[in-house]
This record gives sequence, C-alpha cells and structure tokens, in this order.
Amino acid sequence: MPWLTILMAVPVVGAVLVALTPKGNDKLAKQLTLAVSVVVLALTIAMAVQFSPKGNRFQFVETYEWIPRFGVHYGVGVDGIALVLIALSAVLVPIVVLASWHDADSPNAKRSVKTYFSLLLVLEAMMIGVFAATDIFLFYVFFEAMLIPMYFMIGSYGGAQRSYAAVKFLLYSLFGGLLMLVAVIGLYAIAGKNTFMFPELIGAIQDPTTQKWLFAGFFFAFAVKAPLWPFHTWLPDAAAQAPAGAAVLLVGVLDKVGTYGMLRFCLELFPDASKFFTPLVIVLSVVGIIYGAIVAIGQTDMKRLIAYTSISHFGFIALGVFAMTNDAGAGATLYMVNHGFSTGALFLIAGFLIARRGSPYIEDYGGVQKVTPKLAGVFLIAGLSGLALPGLSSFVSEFMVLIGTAERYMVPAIIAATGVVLAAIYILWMYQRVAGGPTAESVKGFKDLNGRELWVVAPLVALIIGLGFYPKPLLDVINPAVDHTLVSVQVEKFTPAIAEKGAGQ
Amino acid sequence: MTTEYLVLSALLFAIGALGVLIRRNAIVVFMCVELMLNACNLAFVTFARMHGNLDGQIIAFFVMVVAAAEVVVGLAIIVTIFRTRRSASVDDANLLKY
Amino acid sequence: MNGIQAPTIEYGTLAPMLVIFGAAIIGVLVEAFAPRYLRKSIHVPLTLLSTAGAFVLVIFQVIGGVPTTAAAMGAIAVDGPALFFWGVILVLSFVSVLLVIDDDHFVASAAAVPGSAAEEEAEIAGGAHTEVYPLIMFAVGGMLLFASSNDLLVMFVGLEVMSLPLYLLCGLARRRRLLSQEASMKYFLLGAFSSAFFLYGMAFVYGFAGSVDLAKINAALGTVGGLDTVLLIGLALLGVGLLFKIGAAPFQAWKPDVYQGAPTPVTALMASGTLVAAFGAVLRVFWVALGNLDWDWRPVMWGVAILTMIVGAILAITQTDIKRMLAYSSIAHAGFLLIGVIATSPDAEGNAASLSAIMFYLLVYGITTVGAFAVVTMVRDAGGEATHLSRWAGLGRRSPMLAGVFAFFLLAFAGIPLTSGFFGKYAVFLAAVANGATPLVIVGVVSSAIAAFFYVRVIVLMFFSEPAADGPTIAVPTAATAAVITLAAAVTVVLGVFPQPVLDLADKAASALFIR
Amino acid sequence: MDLYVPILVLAIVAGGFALFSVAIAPFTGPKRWNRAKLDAYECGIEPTPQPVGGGRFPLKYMITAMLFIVFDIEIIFLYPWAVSFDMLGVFGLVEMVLFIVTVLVAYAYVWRRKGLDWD
Amino acid sequence: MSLPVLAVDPTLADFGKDPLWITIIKAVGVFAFLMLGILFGVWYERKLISRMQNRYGPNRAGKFGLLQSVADGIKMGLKEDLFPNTVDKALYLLAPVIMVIPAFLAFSITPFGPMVNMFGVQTPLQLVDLPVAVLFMLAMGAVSVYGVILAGWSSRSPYALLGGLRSAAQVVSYEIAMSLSFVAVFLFAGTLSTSEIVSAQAAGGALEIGALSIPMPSWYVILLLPSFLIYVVCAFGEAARIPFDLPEGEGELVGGFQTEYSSSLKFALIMMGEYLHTFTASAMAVTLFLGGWRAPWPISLWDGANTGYWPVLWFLVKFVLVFSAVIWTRASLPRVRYDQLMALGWKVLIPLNLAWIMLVAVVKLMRTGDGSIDKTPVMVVGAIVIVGAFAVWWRFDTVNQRRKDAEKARVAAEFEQLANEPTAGGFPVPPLDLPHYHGAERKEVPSGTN
Repeated sequence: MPWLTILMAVPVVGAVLVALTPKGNDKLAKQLTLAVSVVVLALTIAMAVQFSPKGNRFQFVETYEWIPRFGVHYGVGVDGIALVLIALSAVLVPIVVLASWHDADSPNAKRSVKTYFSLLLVLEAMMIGVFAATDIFLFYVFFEAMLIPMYFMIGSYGGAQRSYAAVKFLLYSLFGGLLMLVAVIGLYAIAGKNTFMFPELIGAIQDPTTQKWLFAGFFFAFAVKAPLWPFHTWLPDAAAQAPAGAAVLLVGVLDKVGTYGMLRFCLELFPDASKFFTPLVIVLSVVGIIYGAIVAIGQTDMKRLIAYTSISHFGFIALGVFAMTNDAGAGATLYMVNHGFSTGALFLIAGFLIARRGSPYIEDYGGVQKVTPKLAGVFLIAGLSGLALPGLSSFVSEFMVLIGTAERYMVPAIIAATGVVLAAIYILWMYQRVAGGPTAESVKGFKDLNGRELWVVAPLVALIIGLGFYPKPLLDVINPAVDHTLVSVQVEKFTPAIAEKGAGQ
Repeated sequence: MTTEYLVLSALLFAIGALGVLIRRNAIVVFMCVELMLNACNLAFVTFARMHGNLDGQIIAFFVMVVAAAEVVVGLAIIVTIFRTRRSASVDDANLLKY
Repeated sequence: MNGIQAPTIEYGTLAPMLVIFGAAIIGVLVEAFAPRYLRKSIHVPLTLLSTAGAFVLVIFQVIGGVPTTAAAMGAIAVDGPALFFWGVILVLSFVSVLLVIDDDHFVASAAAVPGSAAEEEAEIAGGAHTEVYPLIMFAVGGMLLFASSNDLLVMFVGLEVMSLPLYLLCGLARRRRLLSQEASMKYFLLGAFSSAFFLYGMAFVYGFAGSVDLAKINAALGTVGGLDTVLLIGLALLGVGLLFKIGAAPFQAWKPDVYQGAPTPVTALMASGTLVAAFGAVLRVFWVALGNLDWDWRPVMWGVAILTMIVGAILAITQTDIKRMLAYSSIAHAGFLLIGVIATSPDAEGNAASLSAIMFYLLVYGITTVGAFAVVTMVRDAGGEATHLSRWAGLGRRSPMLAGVFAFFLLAFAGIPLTSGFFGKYAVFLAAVANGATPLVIVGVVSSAIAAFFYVRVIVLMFFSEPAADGPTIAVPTAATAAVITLAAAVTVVLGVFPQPVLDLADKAASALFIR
Repeated sequence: MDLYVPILVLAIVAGGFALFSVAIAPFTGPKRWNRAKLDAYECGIEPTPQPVGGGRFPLKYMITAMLFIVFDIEIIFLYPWAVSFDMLGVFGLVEMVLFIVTVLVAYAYVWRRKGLDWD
Repeated sequence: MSLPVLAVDPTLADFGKDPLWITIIKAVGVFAFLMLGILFGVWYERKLISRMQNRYGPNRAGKFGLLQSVADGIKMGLKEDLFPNTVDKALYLLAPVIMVIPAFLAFSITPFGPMVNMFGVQTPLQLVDLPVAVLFMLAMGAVSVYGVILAGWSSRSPYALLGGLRSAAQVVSYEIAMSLSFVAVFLFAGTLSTSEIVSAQAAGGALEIGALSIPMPSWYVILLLPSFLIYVVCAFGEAARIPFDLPEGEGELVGGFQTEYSSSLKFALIMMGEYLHTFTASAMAVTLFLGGWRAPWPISLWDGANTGYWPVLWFLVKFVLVFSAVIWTRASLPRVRYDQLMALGWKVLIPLNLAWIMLVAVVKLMRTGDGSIDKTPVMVVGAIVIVGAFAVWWRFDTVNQRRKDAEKARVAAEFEQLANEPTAGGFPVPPLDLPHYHGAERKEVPSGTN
C-alpha cells in the first residue's frame, strides 16, 4: 500500500474539496478540514504501527521515475527520524485546525475562510512530503513549494505587520533555498550518477573541497530555515505576525525541516565537510542558545518571546545534530518532536490570550490565573515544558543532547547548559507577568477555556506529559535511524550513556 | 588600396553613430542611422573587391532594400509622432522613464 | 559570369515559413479588397489557421525526419533546434494572436492625431486597425527566418522582417497614444541603430572570412590568419546587434519603454516570440559561426550575462508599472538564458544539454509571459489598462481567481518549484554547472533571489493590501483571452510537475546540434 | 576605374561651364534695387511669411516618395535578373513571378487605400 | 599595330583604353555637341511648332532666325541677377549647377558609332560605356531631381516649393515606369551596356518571301513595341515635356520650382538642364529601341553603311526625327491634369509594364530554353498572372470610375445649392475693400524703367 503517497494525496484532495465548498458556508469548510486532518492522523498512526524499527532503514518506499532527463525520481520512504516528524505534523494539524477555528474570520482577515483551511491542508501535504522525500530533488521541491502556502497564510491572515513579515519570511527562505539549489545541481553534476536518490548519493562526493562547497550550500539553506543564529532574524517577525495556528506549524514543523535536513543531508552526504565545519556549527549553536534566551528575556510581545525561545531551542537541536554522537543525535531528533509540541502549545495558548485581550503585549495582561485558572494552568505546563522541566517531554531530549554533546565537546555543553537557566528566567518571568500579580482591568472579563480550546490543548498537554515519562516508543524508532546516520558519517561509536537506549541493541 | 575605403567606411560609420548619440531631432538621428547603413555598404563592397567575390555587392543590394524598408517604416512613425507633438525632438518624447 | 548555376529551393522543407508569409500576403490582400466590416472575420481565422497549419507542418517534418542539410543553397538551416524554435514561436504567436482579437487594445486610426476629431470619429466608427494581423504574420515569419538562418545575410533580413512590423505595432495602442507612439519611435531608432551595428559587424566578418555563410566563417577561423583585428571588430559589432535584440545589458534600455508603451498583446508577442527567435540567432552565431572562437567571446559574454541578470533584477525593484516590471524581469531572464549560451562544452553531448536547456527555458518562459500579459490586459480602468502598480492593490480581494493566476505566473518567473519556470531555470543552471560555469550560476541564483523580491512585492500588493475604493475593474475576458490565460496556467502547471515529455522533445531536437 | 575617367572629364567641362555661368551672372547684369523684385513671388500679393528654418513638405508627397523607394528597389532586383535571365532558366522566372506578385500585393493595398490618388 | 579593322562593333572591353587626349577630345566633343544642340534645338523647336501653328516663328536674328537662341542666351546673360531676400543663398546658387551637370553626364554613354580611327587611335565613337551604362543614365536623371527639389526649397516661396515637390514626384514616378520599360530590353540583350545593346540589335533575322530574302532589322522597337511605347510616354514625363510639363505649369504654379529664378544665367542653366533631358531621352530611344547608330534597312544593304564615321549620320537622322516627334506632340496635345498624370504613371504604366515583362520572360524562356523544360506549367502560370493582373486592373479602374462619378455628382449638387443661395457661405465674392488687396504704401523704382 503506498502509504506515503496516500498521506500526501488525502490532504491535497481535501484542500481541493475545501476550496470548492460553497461560498458563505464557512462552517462546512472548517468541519471538512478537521475531518480530513483527522483522517490523515489516523492514516499516519496506521502507518506508524506498521513501521518496524529493526527493518530496512527506509520503509514504505515508493520510487517512480519522474523526470528521467534530470535523473529525478518520485522517491518517498521513511526512516525513524522522518516517521516521527511526519507523525508530529499529522498530530499538530488537527489541533491547529481546531485552534484556528475563528482565526480566519477575525476582522483583520483579508481572505475567505475556506482559503485559509485549504492552504492549511496543502501545507500539511507538503510537510509530509518534505520529510518523506528520499530523492533530494523532490525534497528541494517540497522545501521551496512549502513556502508558498505559509507565505499566504502569514500575509493574508496575520497581524498588523503581516505583509512585511510574510515577505521577509519568503525571501529569506527563498534565498537560502536557491543557494541550496546550486548545491543540489552541483551535487548532481559532480556525482555524475544521473540520479538524485539519496541512498545512492551517499558517499558519492569524495573530494574534500567539493564537499565543503556543497555542504556550505546545503547548510546555509538549512540554517536559514532552522533558523540558526545569525540567520534567524526572520523568525520573530514571521512567528509574531502569523496567526497562532500558522505560527505553530511554522515553528513546530516547518523549521524542523532545517534541522532535519542537517541531520539527513549535510551529515550523510558530506561527512568530511561536516566534521570540518563542526566547530563552526557548534559555536553558532551555542551562541544561538544563549542569544535566543537573552533576547527572549527582553521581549514584550508574547509571540516574539516564544519565537526567540525557539531560536534558543534550535540551537540545542543543531548542537545535538553536529555533536555526532548517538545520544545527541537521538536527543536532537526527539527534541524536534517535543519542541513541536511544547512550543506549539505555547503559541496556541498565547493565541487564546491574544484572542481574548486583542493584544500580544505582556504588559497588557496580569493576574490571568485568577480569572481563568484552566488557561493559566495549561500555560504553565506548556511553559515548563519549554524550559525542560524534568518529567515533561523536553527534558528528556534536552538532557540527551547535553549528555551526548558533553561526551565529545565538554565546554560547549556546559555553556549550552546555562541556556536552561536562562530558559527558566524567560518562561517564568513571562508567566509571572501574565498570569501572576494583581488582576489587570482588561483581563477581568476573560472567559476560561471553552470546549473547543480544551480539545485543542488537551492532547498537547497529554503528549507533553506522556512523552516526558515514557519516550521509549519514540526513541525505539529514532535510535536505529540515528545510528545508521552516524555510521554513514563514520564517526567512532560512543557507548550508550542513557538507560532508555533502544532495546534493539 | 582598399584600406582607404575601409577607413572611409569606418569614418562614416563613426559619424553616423555619433550623430545618433548626440543629435536630438528624430529625423536627423534617423538619417544618421541611414548613414551607418551606407557605411556598411561601402565596407561590403570593399571587402567584396578584396576577396574577389561578388557576395559583398549582392549583400549591398539587400542592405539597400532593408534601408528602404526602414525609411518607410521609420518616417511613418516619426511623422505620426510629429503630428501628435508638433516636435520631432527626441528629448520631447520623454513620457517613458524608468 | 557564365558560372551561374540556377539555385534550388526546398519548398517542402521551408513550408511552415512559406505558409506564414503566404498568410501575411493574403492578409494584405484582404486589407485591400475585403470590405471593412468583413476584414476582421476573415483575418482572425486566416491568422489562426495558418499559424496552426504551419505548426502542423513543423510536426510533420519532425515525424518525417529532420533534414540534415541546409535548405535554400545553405541559407536556411531547418535542423532540430530550428524546428523546435519554429514550433515554440508558432505556439507563442498563436496565443498572442488570441489576445490581439480583443479590439480594445488597438487604435482605430493610427494616423489620426490623438484627441482630434478624426480620432474620435474613428473611435465611434468602432473597430481597430485590422492591419495588425498581417503585420503580426510578417513579424512571425521574420522570427522563423531569424531563428533558422544559416547565413548572416539571411539572418539580417530575418531580423528586419521581424522588427519592422513590430516597430509599427508598438505604436498602435488605443489608450495612451503618446506613450505608445513614443515607444514605437524609441524602439525604431534604437532598433535601427543596433541593426546597423549588426550589419557593420557582418561586413567585418565577411571581410575576414570572405563569406557570410556561418559554416564557412567557422571554417575560416582556422585557416585565415592575419586578420584577427577585423574578425574581432566584426564579432563585437555582431554581438552588439544581437544582444540588443535579446535585451541584454548594457543594451537593455529600450525594453522597458517599449514594453510599457506597446499594446499589451504586442508586448506579449515581443516578450515571448522575439526572445525565442533572437536566442535562436544568438546561438547560431556564437555556436555555429564562432564556435571555435569561444575563448575570445566567452569572457565578454560572462560579463554581459552577469550584468544583465543584476541590472534586470535590481532595476525591476524600483518599477511602479507592471509592464515595466515585467520588462525588467524579461531582461533578467535573458541573462539567465545567456548563462546557457555561455555553457559550451568541448564535446557535443554537453553542448546538446545546454542547447536543450535553453530551448526548454524559452518555451516555458514564453508561455508564462504571454499568460502574464494576458492578465495585464484584463485589469482596466477608465483610461484603459491599469498598469500602475498602485492600481493593483487588493486585486486578490476583488478578483481572487485572476490575482491567483497572476501570482502563479509570477512564482513561475521567480522559479519556485512545481512551476514550469523552475525547471527552465534548473535545466539551464544544471547545464552551466556541468560545463564549468558555476560562478555564473551563483550570480544567477543571487539575482533570482533579488528578482523574487519584486515578484513577491506584487503578490503582497495584490493579496495583502486594501483595495482602493475606485480601483480598476476586471474586464470580462473574451473567450480568447480566457483561453490564453487558461492555457498558459495549464502549461505552467503541467510543465512544472511533469516536464519530461517536453524535455525529451528538446533533447531530441538538440541532440544533433545545429547543422552547418 | 579607367572607365570613369571620361565621365570625370565631361563632368569637369560641364561643371566648369555651369559654375562659370553662375559666377559671372552678377557681373554681367545691371543692378537696380527694388523691394518688390526681391520679395518672394506670389502673384503680386504680399508674400506669406515662411517659417524660420524653411518650409515644410506637404505630407502627401511622402507617400509618393515611399512608393518610389519600394518600386525603385524592385527595379534593383529586376535588372540583374534580366541580364542573367538566360542562365537562371525556369527557376529565375518562377522566383521573379513570386517576387513581382508579392510587390503587386503591396501595390494593390496602396491603391485600394487611396495611396495612389492625387488631386 | 596591325591593320585598322573598321566596322567592328565595340564591346565593353574596348572602353577605358583611350589615351587622355582622345578622351578630352571626345568629352569636349560631346559637350560641344550638346551646347550646339541646345542652340539649334531651341530654334528648331520654335520654328517647327510655328509652322505647325501657321506662323513664322523666329526670323529676325540671322538667316531664318537661326541666331535667335544665341541672342536669347546673350540677353539672359545681361539681365539683372536677382537674389530674392528670403532664399537660402548657397543652395539657391547651387541648384542650377546640380541640375545641369548630371544632365550633361547622362548623355555621355550614348553611342554615336562603331570603332573608328581617330587621329590614328582605334577607338569607339562613344565617350564611355559602362557595364551599368543604362543604370548610370537613370542615376544621373535621378540626381537632377535633387536640383529641382533644392531649387524649390531654397527659394522659400510657396509656389516654388510646391512646384519642386510636384516636379520631383512626377519625375520619380515616371522614372519607375521608365526603368521598368528597359527590363524587357535587357532580357533580350543580356547586358546593360549601351554599345552592346546596339550590337544586339544588329543581327536581324531574314524574312523569306518566296525567293526574296529581306533582312529584318531586329530593332527592339519592333520586338518590344509595348516597351517602346511605355518608354516614350515616360520620357515625356521624365523630361517634363508637354503634355506632362506640370512642373512649370505656368497656369497653375506660376513657374513651378523656378519661380524665383528670374531670367538670368541661372535660369538659363535650368532651361538647359531640362532641354538636355529631352535630348538624352531621344538618344536613349534611338539607342535602345531604334538600332542606335546602325543604318536602317535599305541603307544597311550597303556594306560600308555601318563603318567609319557614317553611323554618326544615321544616328543624327534618327535623333532629329525622334526630337521632331517630341515637338510634334507638344504642338498637338494639351497639358494633362496632375492627378491624371500621376494616375497614368502609377495605375497604368507600372502594372502594364510588369505584366509585359513577365510575358516577355515567359516567351523568351519558351523560345530559348532547352527541350527539357515542361512548357505547360510555365504557360499556365504566365497566363494566370497576366489574366489576373488585367482583371485586377480592370476591376480597379471601374471602381475608381464609379467613385469619381459619384464624387463629381456630389460636388455638382453642392455647387448647385450654393449658387442658388449666395448667403449660405459658398459663393459671395469676397468684398473688394479688404485691406489685403491694397497692402502697404510703396515708393520704389517704378516698373518699366528697365
């Protein structure tokens, strides 16, 4: 059964159907979208169940010739890393649909509701596609094409500065993507294998200088996408201006493509260059961790603040990827998932607050917990997950990253660990200002979470807590894939330091 | 012997080109273009003599035809714009700018 | 004197071109003899059918086997690339003609002074100049000739047959007559200037080689010594003439003015068909005639290509008129195409790859361009087309379909994946990297990114801005215009997803390279 | 080149004569100033002021000039064709018929569009 | 040098070999011939036309008034040389020069005779011949047009300007038809060189009537009569002779382009130029169509007729006869209207000419082409073209005629209406007391005190 193709086709068909719903019947469009996204989630789960961690590296593989002239294939398949990221997308989309129920019909929306949801489904298909692609060209196609629905979602449905933010987002990503295109072309031309299939291209480039140049092309694109310091400046704008749902997908999934790409393509295709550039990347990551955290502290806008925390978190992920140890790699992958959930939850809750008060600024709030205890409660849980409190999901991953890094690079690991402290400051201070203290006048009329909103946050909170205590299912899937990656990179293996290490060993 | 003709043709061509660049009246500009075409003809005929074949002379015929066609089209355009603007100065035609 | 052999002409091989010229001549006869009210209804089917017929003839030739020797005593080379270019030009002119059908674009009486009673009278009498159709046919015939000439003289004739009708067509816009006439005059003066350069270059190349036949010139490169200066002067001047036609910097100045002033359907034809034909000629001159000299011209062309891409992309940003912006975009695209021209390789296979990439690019760019200009024709206000960018604000609100299609075309120009433009660019870049022009590709990519900025700006304007209260109306498209937009969008999508068949075709056409 | 020497000689003779005539004229005749004599002649009425820089050519003569160019060019091609007609044979005839027919098409167009009407 | 071989038809190869002194003799000879020709021609024209009009013509100066032209010339030289104050001086002076020099040069390619022994040098009796001789003649005719236009333009006077333009338009229009009428000749002769065209007309076939063999002169006037007729008509137009003398049309344009050239030597130059055009046209008629210097049939039976200096006589006889025909026409026909003139040139002569050329080409091809040529398609195509051309032309003409009739009727109706109602704006004669008719006071040399 062509699972992955079906996974992509269902949202696309759904998007078309949504776009064709009669005008004025917004509710039908929303329900249809929700139904489609739930179907996708169900399909994803059905597929994930069949995934065998001990089986071939890539499973559910489909390969068809697409453009023989360029050696391009329609090649999809997942390993553990891709699988969990696809699952992340599939989980987040229904939640985002629910959360965005009224986003598009707010007064500053410029376009129809059904367009928003249609774009959302298109985006979902592309997110699945980008993780599933085993053909580098196909990956690039999804990588770039993904920008367009996101661009329209930010530009049409975002906040006051939306068009500026949307353009900035698009141009940054596009520019990065174009440099990657050069590298992709170079890879194809220099490898001379007349194929873009990822497995066949591993080890195709031996010349160190060439590797470095191509690595630079790929890495730049991923660094912009991730975003790594100093290529991050688009993210706060985009995330702050995007509607909450779009911001969740942007930070939760889209940006993961960057770190995913580093892990999958940069490392495996250009192992020597990766080792060569590792110090640089680690420096960037560490700077990003600290910088993101410090700047986050100074933010007055909730969404911007969350965006800066993400920059800090992406520093961790990149650090984990380039530490090139099994723990760090697995941790980074896990972090991608967890970060998706926790930051997603933060954005959504910030969105709920903003929907109530109409202002993203922290100073406009105060004493929320007294008025709306449930809202404040989930806010706190999400926040704590963001600062990696033990027992919540992020902790496991952050810890694995730090341990894994420390195995090899002690000093950066220690510096990065200070990021955890800073995280506590920015999260808790924000919580204190928003939820604690005397109740502000404007907050008085707030209603607590309604049924829909509860349905939105409940799964997220459940996942955050559940994965915090029992990440094994995910790690079981992730570990073999990370091992495989590191074997390709040919780094010497380190002994496992964590008990949760996959049972397969 | 033929070099002098080439020099002459180059001179004519340069005068024409310079005229196109510095003159402001559309008709004068246009006549300078025609001068350039005729410089080409001279060069063709000279080279034809140099090579001892007739190609260059035949080409000169074609160039004359083209020049004539250009005259017809060009004057039509210039006259039309002149009737509209009562001026044939290139500078006056300045609606299109970057 | 007695050595004259009666020449031969392969009428069968040249049939597509002859059909077009024949239709043009019949068109003139229709102008002469048919009563005024009948003319348009004769012209439209005549033009469309002959274009389609010529296209069918091209297909027959492709099926029946591509000729391997030049036709008409070596003057015209109907080889694989030429047939491909012919096909593309014919398709593009067919769709451009569909745009022309809408009378609203063309002046009722070109000779009438704008604002005069005569003009008003002509307007009231209705209709437009039906001479447009034969003129277009002549221009198309010229394009076919230009792209397939195997001889500099024929190339020059083709150039003029193509350009002269276009000079006139530029001045026929119904609205903004002054602008249109000015465009016409500028195009004419600069075009004539550049063709003089081409001609002088041709004279010098002839002086060097003793022949204007491309193959003989190439042969002479190896055998004739001592005339290097003559050759280099000729080469430079020829280059100026050709680069002018494709609008490469620093000879790009005419493009924005002309594109803006000309009636939009004519702009569509110029931006698509002329570019294709001009690149056909550029390739023939630089690859066939001067192929052995690539060490001399390549550095210069590098500079030109870089300058063209950068100038096109950067100046486009400052534009406030949609047609001017598309003109600068066309300049930038010419730069990308030049990368392909430069990407020659010592072996035939590499050259074939570059050639095929250029041909594919031209096809997809041409179709998208026609589509984009078709959209431009539909956004109108009281003064005709509303081309100022500020008038496009909020178009996405007013007419989501149209704006969406236009945005899609812009994304194709920007080279976003899943549009045909992406594969066009990709093919050219791939060929360039394979043939060692990677730095050019990087410049190309950077300018693509710059170019993306102004495409995106238009999208922002259309979708994210408030529509003006008195904004332009969207004309109800004529069936033809709708068909053009639909076709262009469909091609852009289909070739963006599944380009293989067309790539195969281009490969096949390019595989044998140019015959000499 | 020698072929043109006689023409040059004749040109010198004729030119000398013509220039001499023009140059001698002011000295052989009388001089009597009269304003009317020096006015442009307009059947005795006050002359119409002419614009600075010379008169302008009526436009309709342009069409004649253009037509002349077109046909003159046609003749350029007819002459060599006629001279080498015997060598070109049927091909020459067919091509020239095509050429003339093409020119006649344009001619018919001009005729129908009243380009050949004078008054 | 071997024995002088006379009666050899000169070919192109015989030219360009003369020593300079021979060349000068010839050039001066041609010049003198033309100057004398003008003097004689003017007298001859006036005399002949007078006789046709039943009067005497010039008869005071010299015997039979023979010196009349000389007297006229002297008179012109002694007239006041006016410089109207508006003219563009340089061009005004140069225009007559520009007109007259090419007129002389156009005559230079006229062949007067065969190879002769001139002061011991073997040389053709012709100033020069070129591979493109006829083209050269046409070119010189065209250059003269510059003189006409410049004369009209530099005068800065409406009449002159209009006259110059009209004249130029007329001359160039007829030049086309004239050039076309030569094409048939070149088709037959296969050359543009005048001397070779003359030789080509030498070999006539022989008409066999029973035992009698009458050699036919293969003059092109017989073979190509339509071409000749068209040429003659065009020659009148080109030389601006009555009935086509509109450039000077005294009745319409005062004096045409020469209005501002009062009767001084400049005027004389212009007149000379025009006269020379008539001479050239006549000489070309003789050369291209009437066998050139060759003796006509009965005389040509005499072996010596085409040798030595005799041919000059035959040439002159033919020349004078043709010139007389020109004068005869002048005496017989009225001047045509301008639109008629142009319509004749453009709508009749040119299409007729083209059709005729095609016909000649087809016939020639059928006659000379080898047997391999399938004649049917050629004939069919030719027939279609000819019939088509005639059909189109005929259709046009009727359409034009109908339109003109309608227009005439309309104008007549309008006049009718206006005539009946003088106040309607059309016909009241402008009041006579308009200041325009009086002008400023003048105090100058009165007329008639010259």
